[in-house]
Amino acid sequence: MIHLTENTIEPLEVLAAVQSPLAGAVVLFLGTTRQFTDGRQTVQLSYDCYLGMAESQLTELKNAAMENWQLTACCIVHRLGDVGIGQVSVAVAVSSVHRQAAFAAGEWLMDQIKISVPIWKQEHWTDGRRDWIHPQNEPPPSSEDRIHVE
Amino acid sequence: MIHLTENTIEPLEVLAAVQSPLAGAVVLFLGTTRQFTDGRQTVQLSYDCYLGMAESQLTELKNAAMENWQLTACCIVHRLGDVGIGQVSVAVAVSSVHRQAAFAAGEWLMDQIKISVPIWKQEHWTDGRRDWIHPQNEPPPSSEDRIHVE
Amino acid sequence: MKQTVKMFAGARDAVDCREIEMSLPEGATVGQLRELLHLQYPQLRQWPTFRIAVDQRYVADDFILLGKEELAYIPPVSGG
Amino acid sequence: MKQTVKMFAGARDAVDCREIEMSLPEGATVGQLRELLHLQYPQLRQWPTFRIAVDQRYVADDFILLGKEELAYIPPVSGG
Repeated sequence: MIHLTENTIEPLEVLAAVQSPLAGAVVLFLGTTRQFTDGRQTVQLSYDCYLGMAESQLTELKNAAMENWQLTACCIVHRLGDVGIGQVSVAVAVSSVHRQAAFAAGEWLMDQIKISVPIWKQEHWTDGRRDWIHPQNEPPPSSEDRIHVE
Repeated sequence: MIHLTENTIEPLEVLAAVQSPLAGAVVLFLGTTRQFTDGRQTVQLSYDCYLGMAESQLTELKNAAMENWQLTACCIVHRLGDVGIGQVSVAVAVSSVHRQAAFAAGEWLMDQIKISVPIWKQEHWTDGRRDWIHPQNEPPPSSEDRIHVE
Repeated sequence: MKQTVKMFAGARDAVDCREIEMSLPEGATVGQLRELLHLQYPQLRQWPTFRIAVDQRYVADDFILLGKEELAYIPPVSGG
Repeated sequence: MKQTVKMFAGARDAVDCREIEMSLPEGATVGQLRELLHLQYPQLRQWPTFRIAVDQRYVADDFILLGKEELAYIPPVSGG
């Protein structure tokens, strides 16, 4: 299941989507809104999203993980709009026969979500400023993505 | 929090024990009772335990993980007694500032639990037979643990 | 040919618009679109690693545009 | 000296007892206890990788027993 929502993410529902008597292992990852980043204090986050593409990218990632790790089930839910401190912004749950596959798939999915899914986070700082977060420290996925303008 | 219990494990309580506005990542692992193992069908599991030692071993593992990965919080709950198909037998939850630490600590804790914590599982098969599971395929933790009797 | 390009997050703020309209030569490639975007909107140069999505997929710079595609400017993402 | 050894899981079934009593020479090591266990209970040899816990901790074979420790026979574990 892939779901993008402006509502609170319920961990029990995400778990229920992957639990199965065929699985021996469930890994649930929750990304939660941190109060402090490099000493600065956050009031809340807002998420922007390219909706159709984000859904299709998440579905591709899910299918790739299901096949690569022979998962029993996989569920990804991402929050959109405003998210308060301590709230869940993303939930990834996977189930599998053995635990190694569940851990590996869960971690890979989170890595990929942060590289390729068109969702953006805006920090609302306590001083009233807002910053869209566009990480520059990671290399682009391929050399074609670089452009040189004089 | 370390807890050994004959009651149903509630994932929301385990999550609540580690969630914090200081954490950006929560990883929850659930071990669940599988219906099939190598083609044989399980009715339920029973767990035996060396209670005091299991608690102190789990506490040591928790403290080691907290320190090694600078976790925000860590909670381990293991079920004892009879556990039906699809039910949770073990829950490990960790929270941390960044996700890499949470995934690494969660996986390490599960590996260590399966190596060193004195808890044993008995499979109840559909044919009425019961087998205590004592894995032999893993090497002993040190050479002192081997004994040669003529 | 004229094509609109969807803008998101910081890039939307930078151009102050949800979509921008670009005039492209017939048979333009995505690489040409990238160069034109940075020429016409220098404020977008702050994201040298941006990507272009064509019909909701990332494509290579040699992808040739026909004029009816859904285009989007994808600055570095920060979901999760 | 006499010491009891707690038994668990399959090992408990194998000796049909929650604890067994062992007679050990004064100053016996854990290594000697291990050998005596396998001599007196050949059915325990099916777990060559068993461990001995002394006061709820795993110890090395050269650990010297004083006679008042809590001892347990730990066959390979299978929690989780």
